Amino acid sequence: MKIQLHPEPFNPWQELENHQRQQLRNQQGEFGATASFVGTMRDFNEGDQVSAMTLEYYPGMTEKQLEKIAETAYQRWELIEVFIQHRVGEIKPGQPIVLVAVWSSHRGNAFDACRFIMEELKHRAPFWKKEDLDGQSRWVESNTDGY
Amino acid sequence: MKIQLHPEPFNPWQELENHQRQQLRNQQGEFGATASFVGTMRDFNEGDQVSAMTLEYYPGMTEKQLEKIAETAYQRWELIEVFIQHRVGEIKPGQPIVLVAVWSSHRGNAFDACRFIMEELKHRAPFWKKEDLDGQSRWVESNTDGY
Amino acid sequence: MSIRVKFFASLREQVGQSEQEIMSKGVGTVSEVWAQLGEGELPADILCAINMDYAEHDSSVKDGDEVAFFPPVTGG
Amino acid sequence: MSIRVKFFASLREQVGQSEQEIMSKGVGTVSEVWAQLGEGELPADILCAINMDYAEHDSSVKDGDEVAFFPPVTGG
Repeated sequence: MKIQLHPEPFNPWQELENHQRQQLRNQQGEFGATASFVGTMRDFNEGDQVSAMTLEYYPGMTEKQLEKIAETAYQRWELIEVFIQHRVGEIKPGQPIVLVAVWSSHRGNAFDACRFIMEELKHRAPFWKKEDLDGQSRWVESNTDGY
Repeated sequence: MKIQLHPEPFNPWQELENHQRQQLRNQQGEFGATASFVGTMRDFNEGDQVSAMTLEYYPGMTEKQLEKIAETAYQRWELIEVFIQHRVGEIKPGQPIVLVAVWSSHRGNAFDACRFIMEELKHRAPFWKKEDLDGQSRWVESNTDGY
Repeated sequence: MSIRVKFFASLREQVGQSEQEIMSKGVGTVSEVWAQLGEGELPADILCAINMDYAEHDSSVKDGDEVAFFPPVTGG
Repeated sequence: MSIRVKFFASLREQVGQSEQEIMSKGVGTVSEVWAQLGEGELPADILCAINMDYAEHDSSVKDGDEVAFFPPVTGG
Protein backbone atom coordinates (compact mmCIF):
# COMPACT_ATOMS: atom_id res chain seq x y z
CA MET A 1 0.00 0.00 0.00
CA LYS A 2 1.22 3.47 -0.85
CA ILE A 3 -0.69 6.66 -0.12
CA GLN A 4 0.65 10.05 -1.00
CA LEU A 5 -0.52 13.68 -1.07
CA HIS A 6 0.95 16.03 -3.66
CA PRO A 7 1.15 19.77 -2.97
CA GLU A 8 2.42 20.23 -6.54
CA PRO A 9 1.11 18.92 -9.89
CA PHE A 10 1.82 15.21 -10.42
CA ASN A 11 1.72 12.88 -13.39
CA PRO A 12 -0.57 9.97 -12.44
CA TRP A 13 0.49 7.57 -15.22
CA GLN A 14 4.14 8.16 -14.52
CA GLU A 15 3.58 7.59 -10.80
CA LEU A 16 1.66 4.41 -11.52
CA GLU A 17 4.32 3.09 -13.86
CA ASN A 18 7.14 3.93 -11.44
CA HIS A 19 5.31 2.34 -8.57
CA GLN A 20 4.72 -0.87 -10.49
CA ARG A 21 8.33 -1.03 -11.67
CA GLN A 22 9.77 -0.35 -8.22
CA GLN A 23 7.36 -1.96 -5.80
CA LEU A 24 5.93 -4.83 -7.81
CA ARG A 25 9.24 -5.88 -9.37
CA ASN A 26 9.15 -9.24 -7.61
CA GLN A 27 5.48 -9.84 -8.36
CA GLN A 28 5.81 -9.75 -12.16
CA GLY A 29 3.72 -12.63 -13.44
CA GLU A 30 1.56 -12.63 -10.31
CA PHE A 31 -0.84 -9.80 -11.07
CA GLY A 32 -3.06 -10.15 -14.12
CA ALA A 33 -5.18 -7.05 -13.63
CA THR A 34 -4.59 -3.39 -12.88
CA ALA A 35 -7.65 -1.16 -12.63
CA SER A 36 -7.08 2.54 -12.20
CA PHE A 37 -8.97 5.78 -12.03
CA VAL A 38 -7.73 9.33 -12.54
CA GLY A 39 -9.85 12.32 -11.58
CA THR A 40 -8.97 15.52 -13.42
CA MET A 41 -10.08 19.07 -12.66
CA ARG A 42 -12.79 20.29 -15.02
CA ASP A 43 -13.24 23.94 -16.01
CA PHE A 44 -17.00 23.76 -15.58
CA ASN A 45 -19.12 22.91 -12.53
CA GLU A 46 -22.80 23.46 -11.77
CA GLY A 47 -23.16 25.65 -14.84
CA ASP A 48 -20.23 27.94 -14.04
CA GLN A 49 -16.80 28.42 -15.54
CA VAL A 50 -14.17 27.53 -12.95
CA SER A 51 -10.69 29.04 -13.33
CA ALA A 52 -8.93 27.36 -10.39
CA MET A 53 -9.62 25.43 -7.23
CA THR A 54 -8.04 25.06 -3.81
CA LEU A 55 -8.05 21.66 -2.13
CA GLU A 56 -7.91 21.89 1.64
CA TYR A 57 -7.25 18.80 3.75
CA TYR A 58 -6.69 17.72 7.35
CA PRO A 59 -3.02 16.73 7.67
CA GLY A 60 -2.83 13.44 9.52
CA MET A 61 -6.50 12.56 9.35
CA THR A 62 -6.62 12.57 5.56
CA GLU A 63 -3.78 10.04 5.29
CA LYS A 64 -5.24 7.98 8.14
CA GLN A 65 -8.66 7.75 6.50
CA LEU A 66 -7.17 6.86 3.12
CA GLU A 67 -5.22 4.04 4.79
CA LYS A 68 -8.40 2.78 6.43
CA ILE A 69 -10.21 2.76 3.10
CA ALA A 70 -7.35 0.83 1.48
CA GLU A 71 -7.31 -1.65 4.38
CA THR A 72 -11.03 -2.25 4.02
CA ALA A 73 -10.49 -2.98 0.33
CA TYR A 74 -7.70 -5.46 1.13
CA GLN A 75 -10.08 -7.22 3.52
CA ARG A 76 -12.95 -7.41 1.04
CA TRP A 77 -11.07 -8.47 -2.09
CA GLU A 78 -7.91 -10.44 -2.89
CA LEU A 79 -5.57 -7.62 -3.83
CA ILE A 80 -1.86 -7.46 -4.49
CA GLU A 81 -1.39 -3.70 -4.19
CA VAL A 82 -3.31 -0.46 -3.63
CA PHE A 83 -1.87 2.90 -4.68
CA ILE A 84 -3.58 6.23 -3.89
CA GLN A 85 -2.32 9.68 -4.88
CA HIS A 86 -4.19 12.94 -4.23
CA ARG A 87 -3.43 16.57 -4.99
CA VAL A 88 -3.81 19.30 -2.38
CA GLY A 89 -3.39 23.07 -2.66
CA GLU A 90 -4.16 25.19 -5.71
CA ILE A 91 -5.21 23.28 -8.83
CA LYS A 92 -5.87 24.42 -12.40
CA PRO A 93 -8.33 22.88 -14.88
CA GLY A 94 -6.84 19.91 -16.69
CA GLN A 95 -4.59 18.99 -13.76
CA PRO A 96 -4.98 15.56 -12.12
CA ILE A 97 -6.63 15.54 -8.68
CA VAL A 98 -6.64 11.87 -7.75
CA LEU A 99 -5.23 8.52 -8.83
CA VAL A 100 -6.43 5.19 -7.46
CA ALA A 101 -4.79 2.04 -8.81
CA VAL A 102 -5.37 -1.55 -7.73
CA TRP A 103 -3.41 -4.64 -8.72
CA SER A 104 -4.95 -8.09 -8.41
CA SER A 105 -4.72 -11.55 -9.97
CA HIS A 106 -8.18 -11.20 -11.47
CA ARG A 107 -9.98 -8.33 -13.14
CA GLY A 108 -13.23 -8.55 -11.18
CA ASN A 109 -11.46 -7.84 -7.90
CA ALA A 110 -9.37 -5.05 -9.40
CA PHE A 111 -12.40 -3.27 -10.90
CA ASP A 112 -14.56 -3.67 -7.80
CA ALA A 113 -11.87 -2.52 -5.38
CA CYS A 114 -10.80 0.47 -7.48
CA ARG A 115 -14.35 1.75 -7.70
CA PHE A 116 -15.02 1.08 -4.02
CA ILE A 117 -11.92 3.04 -3.00
CA MET A 118 -12.91 5.99 -5.20
CA GLU A 119 -16.43 6.12 -3.73
CA GLU A 120 -15.15 5.81 -0.17
CA LEU A 121 -12.52 8.46 -0.82
CA LYS A 122 -15.17 10.82 -2.20
CA HIS A 123 -17.41 10.30 0.83
CA ARG A 124 -14.99 9.83 3.72
CA ALA A 125 -11.56 11.32 3.04
CA PRO A 126 -11.27 14.83 4.54
CA PHE A 127 -10.71 17.03 1.50
CA TRP A 128 -12.62 20.19 0.68
CA LYS A 129 -12.78 22.00 -2.64
CA LYS A 130 -13.08 25.76 -3.01
CA GLU A 131 -13.66 26.89 -6.57
CA ASP A 132 -12.52 30.19 -8.05
CA LEU A 133 -15.17 31.54 -10.36
CA ASP A 134 -15.00 34.82 -12.22
CA GLY A 135 -13.91 37.18 -9.45
CA GLN A 136 -15.38 35.20 -6.57
CA SER A 137 -14.99 31.85 -4.87
CA ARG A 138 -17.28 29.21 -3.40
CA TRP A 139 -16.98 26.01 -1.40
CA VAL A 140 -18.22 22.89 -3.15
CA GLU A 141 -21.11 21.68 -0.98
CA SER A 142 -21.17 17.96 -1.64
CA ASN A 143 -19.92 15.23 -3.93
CA THR A 144 -22.07 13.55 -6.54
CA ASP A 145 -22.86 9.87 -6.43
CA GLY A 146 -20.62 7.75 -8.66
CA TYR A 147 -23.12 5.00 -9.54
CA MET B 1 -11.53 6.43 -30.66
CA LYS B 2 -8.19 4.75 -31.15
CA ILE B 3 -7.69 1.00 -31.47
CA GLN B 4 -4.30 -0.54 -31.97
CA LEU B 5 -2.69 -3.98 -32.03
CA HIS B 6 0.93 -4.34 -30.94
CA PRO B 7 3.09 -7.16 -32.32
CA GLU B 8 5.86 -6.03 -29.94
CA PRO B 9 5.80 -5.26 -26.18
CA PHE B 10 4.15 -1.93 -25.37
CA ASN B 11 4.02 0.33 -22.34
CA PRO B 12 0.33 0.88 -21.55
CA TRP B 13 0.78 3.86 -19.20
CA GLN B 14 3.06 5.60 -21.64
CA GLU B 15 0.59 4.99 -24.47
CA LEU B 16 -2.25 6.30 -22.35
CA GLU B 17 -0.35 9.42 -21.34
CA ASN B 18 0.76 10.12 -24.92
CA HIS B 19 -2.73 9.62 -26.24
CA GLN B 20 -4.22 12.02 -23.70
CA ARG B 21 -1.55 14.63 -24.37
CA GLN B 22 -1.85 14.39 -28.14
CA GLN B 23 -5.50 13.62 -28.78
CA LEU B 24 -7.24 15.25 -25.83
CA ARG B 25 -5.14 18.42 -25.85
CA ASN B 26 -8.15 20.57 -26.72
CA GLN B 27 -10.42 18.85 -24.22
CA GLN B 28 -8.35 19.67 -21.13
CA GLY B 29 -10.85 20.76 -18.50
CA GLU B 30 -13.66 18.84 -20.17
CA PHE B 31 -12.99 15.32 -18.92
CA GLY B 32 -13.13 14.74 -15.18
CA ALA B 33 -12.70 10.99 -15.17
CA THR B 34 -10.37 8.46 -16.77
CA ALA B 35 -10.96 4.80 -15.97
CA SER B 36 -8.47 2.31 -17.28
CA PHE B 37 -7.67 -1.36 -17.14
CA VAL B 38 -4.42 -3.15 -17.94
CA GLY B 39 -4.29 -6.93 -18.31
CA THR B 40 -0.85 -8.43 -17.74
CA MET B 41 0.36 -11.93 -18.51
CA ARG B 42 0.59 -14.14 -15.45
CA ASP B 43 3.07 -16.98 -15.04
CA PHE B 44 0.46 -19.31 -13.61
CA ASN B 45 -2.82 -20.59 -15.05
CA GLU B 46 -5.09 -23.47 -14.06
CA GLY B 47 -2.47 -24.77 -11.65
CA ASP B 48 0.40 -24.79 -14.15
CA GLN B 49 3.51 -22.69 -14.57
CA VAL B 50 3.34 -20.83 -17.90
CA SER B 51 6.61 -19.69 -19.49
CA ALA B 52 5.22 -17.86 -22.55
CA MET B 53 2.08 -17.43 -24.60
CA THR B 54 1.20 -16.80 -28.23
CA LEU B 55 -1.75 -14.57 -29.04
CA GLU B 56 -3.31 -15.35 -32.41
CA TYR B 57 -5.85 -12.99 -33.95
CA TYR B 58 -7.90 -12.51 -37.11
CA PRO B 59 -6.42 -9.49 -38.93
CA GLY B 60 -9.27 -7.25 -40.02
CA MET B 61 -12.01 -8.87 -37.97
CA THR B 62 -10.27 -8.24 -34.65
CA GLU B 63 -10.00 -4.51 -35.30
CA LYS B 64 -13.55 -4.41 -36.68
CA GLN B 65 -15.01 -6.10 -33.60
CA LEU B 66 -13.07 -3.85 -31.22
CA GLU B 67 -14.46 -0.82 -33.07
CA LYS B 68 -17.98 -2.17 -32.74
CA ILE B 69 -17.51 -2.70 -29.02
CA ALA B 70 -16.22 0.86 -28.61
CA GLU B 71 -19.14 2.22 -30.68
CA THR B 72 -21.62 0.39 -28.49
CA ALA B 73 -20.00 1.95 -25.42
CA TYR B 74 -20.24 5.43 -26.98
CA GLN B 75 -23.95 4.82 -27.57
CA ARG B 76 -24.64 3.60 -24.05
CA TRP B 77 -22.68 6.18 -22.05
CA GLU B 78 -21.61 9.80 -22.47
CA LEU B 79 -17.95 9.33 -23.29
CA ILE B 80 -15.26 11.68 -24.52
CA GLU B 81 -12.74 9.10 -25.69
CA VAL B 82 -12.13 5.35 -25.88
CA PHE B 83 -8.62 3.93 -26.29
CA ILE B 84 -7.94 0.21 -26.77
CA GLN B 85 -4.52 -1.41 -27.16
CA HIS B 86 -3.91 -5.17 -27.44
CA ARG B 87 -0.78 -7.28 -27.83
CA VAL B 88 -0.52 -10.05 -30.39
CA GLY B 89 2.26 -12.58 -31.04
CA GLU B 90 4.57 -14.09 -28.45
CA ILE B 91 4.19 -12.74 -24.91
CA LYS B 92 6.20 -13.34 -21.74
CA PRO B 93 4.90 -13.29 -18.14
CA GLY B 94 4.80 -9.76 -16.75
CA GLN B 95 4.18 -8.19 -20.17
CA PRO B 96 1.02 -6.18 -20.76
CA ILE B 97 -1.64 -7.84 -22.94
CA VAL B 98 -4.41 -5.27 -23.06
CA LEU B 99 -5.17 -1.66 -22.17
CA VAL B 100 -8.66 -0.16 -22.15
CA ALA B 101 -9.00 3.50 -21.19
CA VAL B 102 -12.13 5.62 -21.17
CA TRP B 103 -12.42 9.39 -20.68
CA SER B 104 -15.69 10.94 -19.56
CA SER B 105 -17.00 13.96 -17.71
CA HIS B 106 -18.19 11.80 -14.82
CA ARG B 107 -16.68 8.81 -13.08
CA GLY B 108 -19.75 6.55 -13.18
CA ASN B 109 -19.76 6.53 -16.98
CA ALA B 110 -16.00 6.04 -17.19
CA PHE B 111 -16.03 3.06 -14.80
CA ASP B 112 -19.08 1.42 -16.38
CA ALA B 113 -17.85 1.81 -19.94
CA CYS B 114 -14.30 0.63 -19.18
CA ARG B 115 -15.56 -2.55 -17.57
CA PHE B 116 -18.14 -3.14 -20.29
CA ILE B 117 -15.49 -2.84 -22.99
CA MET B 118 -13.19 -5.28 -21.18
CA GLU B 119 -15.96 -7.88 -20.81
CA GLU B 120 -17.06 -7.50 -24.41
CA LEU B 121 -13.46 -7.71 -25.60
CA LYS B 122 -12.94 -10.91 -23.60
CA HIS B 123 -16.07 -12.49 -25.05
CA ARG B 124 -16.27 -11.14 -28.59
CA ALA B 125 -12.89 -9.97 -29.91
CA PRO B 126 -11.21 -12.70 -31.98
CA PHE B 127 -8.02 -13.44 -30.05
CA TRP B 128 -6.80 -16.89 -29.03
CA LYS B 129 -4.18 -17.72 -26.41
CA LYS B 130 -1.83 -20.66 -26.65
CA GLU B 131 0.21 -21.22 -23.51
CA ASP B 132 3.71 -22.71 -23.38
CA LEU B 133 4.01 -24.97 -20.38
CA ASP B 134 7.07 -26.99 -19.47
CA GLY B 135 7.93 -28.60 -22.81
CA GLN B 136 4.40 -28.56 -24.22
CA SER B 137 1.72 -26.11 -25.25
CA ARG B 138 -2.05 -25.84 -24.95
CA TRP B 139 -4.83 -23.62 -26.22
CA VAL B 140 -6.73 -21.74 -23.55
CA GLU B 141 -10.29 -23.04 -23.82
CA SER B 142 -12.36 -20.17 -22.53
CA ASN B 143 -12.23 -16.91 -20.65
CA THR B 144 -13.37 -16.52 -17.07
CA ASP B 145 -16.24 -14.27 -16.12
CA GLY B 146 -15.16 -10.86 -14.87
CA TYR B 147 -17.98 -10.19 -12.43
CA MET C 1 -19.56 -19.69 -56.60
CA SER C 2 -16.33 -19.00 -54.72
CA ILE C 3 -15.96 -18.77 -50.96
CA ARG C 4 -12.74 -18.06 -49.08
CA VAL C 5 -12.68 -20.09 -45.86
CA LYS C 6 -10.43 -19.28 -42.88
CA PHE C 7 -9.59 -21.24 -39.74
CA PHE C 8 -8.04 -20.02 -36.49
CA ALA C 9 -6.35 -21.31 -33.38
CA SER C 10 -6.96 -24.96 -32.36
CA LEU C 11 -9.34 -25.42 -35.30
CA ARG C 12 -6.65 -24.22 -37.70
CA GLU C 13 -4.29 -26.84 -36.30
CA GLN C 14 -6.96 -29.53 -36.45
CA VAL C 15 -7.90 -28.78 -40.05
CA GLY C 16 -4.21 -28.47 -40.89
CA GLN C 17 -4.49 -25.21 -42.84
CA SER C 18 -5.29 -21.57 -42.20
CA GLU C 19 -7.31 -20.90 -45.30
CA GLN C 20 -8.89 -22.55 -48.32
CA GLU C 21 -10.89 -21.46 -51.37
CA ILE C 22 -13.97 -23.48 -52.18
CA MET C 23 -15.64 -23.35 -55.61
CA SER C 24 -19.04 -24.92 -55.61
CA LYS C 25 -22.67 -24.60 -56.50
CA GLY C 26 -25.35 -25.13 -53.92
CA VAL C 27 -23.55 -23.73 -50.90
CA GLY C 28 -26.29 -21.75 -49.19
CA THR C 29 -25.29 -21.58 -45.53
CA VAL C 30 -22.23 -21.56 -43.27
CA SER C 31 -22.94 -25.22 -42.33
CA GLU C 32 -22.97 -26.16 -45.99
CA VAL C 33 -19.62 -24.43 -46.49
CA TRP C 34 -18.25 -26.55 -43.62
CA ALA C 35 -19.74 -29.72 -45.12
CA GLN C 36 -17.70 -29.13 -48.28
CA LEU C 37 -14.47 -29.38 -46.27
CA GLY C 38 -14.81 -33.08 -45.43
CA GLU C 39 -14.12 -32.47 -41.73
CA GLY C 40 -17.24 -34.19 -40.42
CA GLU C 41 -19.98 -32.52 -38.38
CA LEU C 42 -19.54 -28.79 -37.55
CA PRO C 43 -19.06 -28.76 -33.75
CA ALA C 44 -21.76 -26.72 -31.98
CA ASP C 45 -19.25 -24.61 -30.02
CA ILE C 46 -17.32 -23.51 -33.12
CA LEU C 47 -17.98 -19.84 -33.87
CA CYS C 48 -18.23 -18.45 -37.36
CA ALA C 49 -18.05 -15.12 -39.17
CA ILE C 50 -19.05 -13.91 -42.60
CA ASN C 51 -16.96 -11.02 -43.92
CA MET C 52 -15.56 -10.39 -40.43
CA ASP C 53 -18.94 -10.15 -38.70
CA TYR C 54 -20.22 -12.85 -36.38
CA ALA C 55 -22.75 -15.14 -38.05
CA GLU C 56 -24.78 -18.24 -37.18
CA HIS C 57 -24.24 -21.74 -38.54
CA ASP C 58 -27.40 -21.33 -40.64
CA SER C 59 -26.57 -17.83 -41.93
CA SER C 60 -26.61 -17.45 -45.72
CA VAL C 61 -23.41 -17.06 -47.68
CA LYS C 62 -23.04 -15.61 -51.15
CA ASP C 63 -20.45 -15.65 -53.88
CA GLY C 64 -17.22 -13.90 -52.87
CA ASP C 65 -17.84 -14.09 -49.10
CA GLU C 66 -15.08 -14.76 -46.61
CA VAL C 67 -16.25 -17.34 -44.07
CA ALA C 68 -14.23 -17.98 -40.90
CA PHE C 69 -14.45 -20.79 -38.34
CA PHE C 70 -12.84 -20.60 -34.91
CA PRO C 71 -13.13 -21.78 -31.29
CA PRO C 72 -14.35 -19.54 -28.43
CA VAL C 73 -12.19 -16.42 -28.12
CA THR C 74 -9.74 -15.97 -25.25
CA GLY C 75 -8.23 -12.48 -25.57
CA GLY C 76 -7.74 -9.71 -23.05
CA MET D 1 -9.18 19.33 30.94
CA SER D 2 -7.64 20.53 27.71
CA ILE D 3 -9.05 19.90 24.22
CA ARG D 4 -7.50 21.07 20.97
CA VAL D 5 -10.27 22.03 18.53
CA LYS D 6 -9.79 22.29 14.77
CA PHE D 7 -12.00 23.72 12.02
CA PHE D 8 -11.82 23.16 8.29
CA ALA D 9 -13.06 24.64 5.03
CA SER D 10 -16.23 26.79 5.12
CA LEU D 11 -16.59 26.18 8.85
CA ARG D 12 -13.05 27.42 9.45
CA GLU D 13 -13.91 30.64 7.60
CA GLN D 14 -17.18 30.99 9.49
CA VAL D 15 -15.56 30.49 12.89
CA GLY D 16 -12.70 32.75 11.81
CA GLN D 17 -9.92 30.49 13.01
CA SER D 18 -8.41 27.13 12.18
CA GLU D 19 -7.75 25.95 15.69
CA GLN D 20 -8.34 26.74 19.31
CA GLU D 21 -7.44 25.22 22.69
CA ILE D 22 -10.24 24.93 25.21
CA MET D 23 -9.59 24.40 28.92
CA SER D 24 -12.68 23.44 30.82
CA LYS D 25 -14.26 21.07 33.27
CA GLY D 26 -17.45 19.29 32.38
CA VAL D 27 -16.87 18.82 28.68
CA GLY D 28 -18.08 15.27 28.13
CA THR D 29 -19.10 15.09 24.48
CA VAL D 30 -18.28 16.60 21.10
CA SER D 31 -21.47 18.71 21.29
CA GLU D 32 -20.36 20.10 24.63
CA VAL D 33 -16.98 21.01 23.16
CA TRP D 34 -18.82 22.93 20.44
CA ALA D 35 -21.04 24.64 23.01
CA GLN D 36 -17.92 26.09 24.67
CA LEU D 37 -17.06 27.94 21.46
CA GLY D 38 -19.99 30.34 21.59
CA GLU D 39 -20.93 29.64 17.96
CA GLY D 40 -24.56 28.72 18.62
CA GLU D 41 -26.13 25.34 17.85
CA LEU D 42 -23.90 22.66 16.25
CA PRO D 43 -25.39 22.23 12.74
CA ALA D 44 -26.59 18.67 12.12
CA ASP D 45 -24.66 18.30 8.85
CA ILE D 46 -21.31 19.28 10.40
CA LEU D 47 -19.03 16.26 10.68
CA CYS D 48 -16.64 15.70 13.54
CA ALA D 49 -13.58 13.67 14.39
CA ILE D 50 -11.78 12.76 17.60
CA ASN D 51 -8.06 12.15 17.21
CA MET D 52 -8.46 11.92 13.43
CA ASP D 53 -11.19 9.27 13.50
CA TYR D 54 -14.79 10.05 12.60
CA ALA D 55 -17.00 10.49 15.66
CA GLU D 56 -20.62 11.35 16.44
CA HIS D 57 -21.87 14.57 18.01
CA ASP D 58 -22.55 12.65 21.22
CA SER D 59 -19.21 10.80 21.30
CA SER D 60 -17.21 11.20 24.51
CA VAL D 61 -14.06 13.30 24.62
CA LYS D 62 -11.28 13.08 27.16
CA ASP D 63 -8.42 15.26 28.31
CA GLY D 64 -5.83 15.81 25.57
CA ASP D 65 -8.10 14.86 22.66
CA GLU D 66 -8.02 16.64 19.34
CA VAL D 67 -11.57 17.36 18.18
CA ALA D 68 -12.24 18.55 14.64
CA PHE D 69 -15.35 20.05 13.03
CA PHE D 70 -15.88 20.26 9.29
CA PRO D 71 -18.52 20.31 6.53
CA PRO D 72 -19.22 17.30 4.25
CA VAL D 73 -16.07 16.28 2.37
CA THR D 74 -15.62 16.95 -1.35
CA GLY D 75 -12.36 15.36 -2.42
CA GLY D 76 -11.50 13.11 -5.33
